[in-house]
Amino acid sequence: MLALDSVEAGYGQAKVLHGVSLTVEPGEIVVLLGANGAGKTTTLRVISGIIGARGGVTFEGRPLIGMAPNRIVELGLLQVPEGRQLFADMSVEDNLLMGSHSARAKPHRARALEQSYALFPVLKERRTQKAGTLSGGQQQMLAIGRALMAQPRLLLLDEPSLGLAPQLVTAVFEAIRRSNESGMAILLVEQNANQALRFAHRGYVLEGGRVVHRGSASELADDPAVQRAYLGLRAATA
Amino acid sequence: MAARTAFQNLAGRLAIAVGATALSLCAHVAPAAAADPIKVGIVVPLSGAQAGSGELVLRGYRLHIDEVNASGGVAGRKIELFTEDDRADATTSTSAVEKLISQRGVVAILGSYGSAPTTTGSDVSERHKIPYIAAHAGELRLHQRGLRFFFNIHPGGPPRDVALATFFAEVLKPKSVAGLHSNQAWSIEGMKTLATALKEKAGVEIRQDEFPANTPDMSGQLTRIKAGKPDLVSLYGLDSDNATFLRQALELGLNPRHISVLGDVRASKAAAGLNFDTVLMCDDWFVGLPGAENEKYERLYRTKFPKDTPDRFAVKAYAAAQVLVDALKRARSIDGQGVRDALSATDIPTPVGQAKFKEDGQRLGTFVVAQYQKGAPVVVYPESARTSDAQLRNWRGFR
Amino acid sequence: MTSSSTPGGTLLALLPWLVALAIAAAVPLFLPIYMQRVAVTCLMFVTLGVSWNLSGGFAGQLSLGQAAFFGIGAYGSMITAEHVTSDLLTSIVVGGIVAGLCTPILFPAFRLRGIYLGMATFALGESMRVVAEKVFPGEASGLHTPVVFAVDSLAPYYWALGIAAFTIAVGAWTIRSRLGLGLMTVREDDQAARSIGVPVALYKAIVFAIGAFATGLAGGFYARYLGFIDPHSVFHLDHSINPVFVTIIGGIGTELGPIVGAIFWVILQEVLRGLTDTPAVNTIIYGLLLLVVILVVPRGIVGESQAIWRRIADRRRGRRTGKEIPVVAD
Amino acid sequence: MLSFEVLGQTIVNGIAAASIYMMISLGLALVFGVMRVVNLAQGEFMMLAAFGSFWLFTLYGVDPYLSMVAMIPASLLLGYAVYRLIIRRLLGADDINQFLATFGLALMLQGIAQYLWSADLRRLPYVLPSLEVGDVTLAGVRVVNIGVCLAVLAFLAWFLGWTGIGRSVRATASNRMGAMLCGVDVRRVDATTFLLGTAISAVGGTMLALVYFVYPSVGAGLIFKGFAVVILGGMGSIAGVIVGSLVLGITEAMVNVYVSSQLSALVAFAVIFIVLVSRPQGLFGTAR
Repeated sequence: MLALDSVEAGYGQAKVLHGVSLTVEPGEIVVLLGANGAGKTTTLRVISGIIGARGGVTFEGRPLIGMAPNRIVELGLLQVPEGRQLFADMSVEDNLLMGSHSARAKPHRARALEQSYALFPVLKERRTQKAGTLSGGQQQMLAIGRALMAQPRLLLLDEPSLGLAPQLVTAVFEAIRRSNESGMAILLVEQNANQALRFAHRGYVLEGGRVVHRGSASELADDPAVQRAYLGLRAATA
Repeated sequence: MAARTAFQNLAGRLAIAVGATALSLCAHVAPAAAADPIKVGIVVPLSGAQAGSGELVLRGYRLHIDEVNASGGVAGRKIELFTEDDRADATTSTSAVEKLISQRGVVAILGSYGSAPTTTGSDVSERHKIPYIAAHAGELRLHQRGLRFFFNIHPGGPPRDVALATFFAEVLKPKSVAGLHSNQAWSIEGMKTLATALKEKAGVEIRQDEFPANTPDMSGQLTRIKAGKPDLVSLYGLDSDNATFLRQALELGLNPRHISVLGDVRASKAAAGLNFDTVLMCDDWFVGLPGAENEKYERLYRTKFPKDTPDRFAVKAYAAAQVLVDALKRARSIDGQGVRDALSATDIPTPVGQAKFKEDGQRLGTFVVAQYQKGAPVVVYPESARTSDAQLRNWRGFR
Repeated sequence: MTSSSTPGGTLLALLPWLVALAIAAAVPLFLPIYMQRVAVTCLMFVTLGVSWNLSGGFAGQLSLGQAAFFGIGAYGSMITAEHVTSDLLTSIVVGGIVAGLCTPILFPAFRLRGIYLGMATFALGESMRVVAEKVFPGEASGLHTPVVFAVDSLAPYYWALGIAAFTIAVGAWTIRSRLGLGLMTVREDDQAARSIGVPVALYKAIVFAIGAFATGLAGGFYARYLGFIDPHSVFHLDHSINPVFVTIIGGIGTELGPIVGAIFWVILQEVLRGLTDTPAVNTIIYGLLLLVVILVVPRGIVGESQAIWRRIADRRRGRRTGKEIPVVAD
Repeated sequence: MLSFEVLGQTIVNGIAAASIYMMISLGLALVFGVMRVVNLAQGEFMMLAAFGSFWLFTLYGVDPYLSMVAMIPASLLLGYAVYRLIIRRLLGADDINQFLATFGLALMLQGIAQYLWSADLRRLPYVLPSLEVGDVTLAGVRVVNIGVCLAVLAFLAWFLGWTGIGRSVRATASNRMGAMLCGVDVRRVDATTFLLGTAISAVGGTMLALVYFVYPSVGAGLIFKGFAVVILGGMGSIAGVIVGSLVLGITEAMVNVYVSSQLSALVAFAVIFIVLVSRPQGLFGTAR
């Protein structure tokens, strides 16, 4: 469905990705692990067309590099970015409606809004409130809800659990799992590797802009090197 | 073959060009022959906010000089004009005058529009001992500098202010007067003189108000004046200010018995569409002023610019050019000193009245009050120049 | 312009400047009087540009209100000349000092950056003009002092050259001092500069005061040179915009930029004056130049030449710069 | 002097001025809000439209309120050219460069206008009867101007609040990256916003021609009033523009009548300086 082949990218002279290759198949949840600065967010930005890159990025066989971000969204490839990128001074409902901006999502707008509200009832309660006044967890729900409004076929999630209380993290992951069950593929970037691996089908580990490990979720969870690097602290505290 | 011909052609032209240059160099070195043109410089604003007025001043100068040249020049010598733009700006004016004198070698400068460029321009020309004749600069301080090579066609403010005050006191007899002047020095000075004279002659105080010159909006000032319900409003401002005043006075319902302004209200392009009837105006010249000199000026102007009404900036410039040509004819030598001496002895008729300079270089002049009646100005004061009686009904506003 | 620690090295670094100064000193001997006046204008542009470049270019503090200091300097020197002493040097220096002492009016604006600082300083400059027009009403009742220079005197040129050379020297010293290094960190980021111990407010105050002093000197000289000033001419917006203009054309943040920019612009203006008698064309060219320089060669004449020179040098050394990865901002 | 009539008249004068200030500030605020570009040439769009209406009336007798509408498509053509050739390249550029490039554009347009039509001050000779409300006189054209201004505000409220593209404009202004990730073609939003600002300024140009002088640098004088309004209201805030314009217009009128006409020219500059150094986010902006 999505395939990255030796992608190189960076900002100005500073190169961040040195040849990243990965794939996401339909209906899969794939997790991208790595330390800060490993290039996870940059990878997602390349896929969404926010920054340019060299190498191959294809979505259902279609090359994405050089395509404008709005056209990529039209293909059904959506990102819930790091930091959520909500429209803080617009209402919750306007934020959700912005999610179905694309031509392919617009006809299903009313139904999608219903679904989002069903998934996150708290958003319905606060539909006229400004997005900037929501709590962190509610904002994360709104960000996911907004992305779901676009009827994505592949959802890119950047650190959805960042800064959330544990019970909210569970709620967010639950919502993601439900979306996946309805057929949506998911590429997830997480620092909370423990939880992510429990929940994903496959995973990749990025280090210094390169893929250093790959495999099924259970393989990675059992890999001693991965354990040492990403699960160690969690394992010790758990 | 064709190429060769072209080459020969080019070579021939080059030879001619070189020869001509050499000749002109010789001519330059040779002492001035009698048929050499007399060089005269003009500095006027041709860009910036005063460009429009500068353009008219330039018209006036050219109108007379072209005529003199067409009829053979001065003692067989043509007058050659060099024009520089000074943007009505004090700094630019100095380099413009400098360029005319040191680069072009002019023997006299016909001056700018406005007091600031005239001040600095005449300073430079004084240092070179070249006469500077101003056509439109009315400030008192210009003549308090002790310059010897500075002459001014403009008779200055006080004669105008006193004439106006006398007219108010003798003819209008107003009970309450509002004075509105721009923030420029000439305007502040003028209003002060007017107020003093009116106090003296009629015992009436003028309530004064100020606005920035060229303002597009006087509604604040007019609101204040309207509350005072004066029966005469006297405005001291630029042409555009006259137009703004009349228009906004009408819009805001300010309708005093009499309105008096300086210059010709119709002069500003901003005055289009206004009805001027009964508006009083004070100046030293108006269209249709009787006298042979003015008839000639107006005839010339209408021939040259058939679409336009003879202009009041142009007429002063025209008079300045007349004065210069007259001095050139009388001068013992065509150089700065010779022309200066001749200028100081000037005594000729011009469209704006007799031209005769005081010790300080300012022309002695008289002012008249005119009124728009049925779309044209008629002179209503003083008695000696009167062509019609003043109509004392209220101003009506727009057409 | 690398300076070396050895005295001989310093002298060697100074050599090109001294040669340039000698050439500049000889130039007016070959110019007609009118062109000398043009050259004086050019040197004033150099002074204003170099002093603006200190704060605007090297410290990244966009000031659009230098006309305030120019005007204050002009009035300072004229009032001194009228009431205290007509000595030229004294009155000009007083003009500079008064302008420098007025720097504190900028203090409240120091916490602003970029365009906001630009607008605040612009507002300040224009306010000064309005206030001056109120205090000293315009036109010829501006201040008038007896003219100092004879008609064909070369003195104005050398005065202007002296002020320009002084400003260039002070500027060069400033950017090589600790102050200059500190200011370059301020240009990148106020916060970061503060965190590494740069006294940001003090440094800004000093660099603005130096600029104000030099601008005030120029204003003071201008006033005495002309013998006449009014608020309209000395507080004119042009004195705020022209320094920025010549610096941008020449190359912002480079030492030679304002100098090259000033010479280029003055010569271009004279050429244009010869070609057309329609003054609006001058305005059009001014605007077009600004637009083209910023969109096409934002580093200006000097900055761009340096970049080209560096590229040529790199190629000669056989070093190959890697192709930049395209970054799409939107 | 402190009579009710004078006060009432002064406030009305202030509101009439505010209606013009709003027209230039809306363009500034929209473009800044969405693109973070300060467009100094906004005033020149107004100036060109003012000349357009002036000439249509002077040469062909076209009613200015008709030519106001005709100016919109004309200004869109110019606005699109300016957007493609200049503004788009300034996205994300240095403050100084944005400022100077648009300043250069402003000067160029002024120069062209001066070349074509000279620097003369002109006035569009068009009048409507005045209205008398008690002792307050309302100039006809100013009343209509205020009406046009309200219509523009109503249109803008509808456009931004009730249309999809309007929602995209608000979203892009609020969070550019977020809008891109929602599939918004931000370049189209940029162009739309810029053209919207241009069209509003064009309408404002005709309003200007009806009450002010028409001359090449008329926009340059107004742009600083626009800055004062936008800074006072908070950069990029539409509500801020409305309140800011009224505050500036009425304050200027009050200072003019009750203090000094010369000092009223100071109000805008004082507002810029004082607001920037004391509350840079303005009345309606949020701290950034």
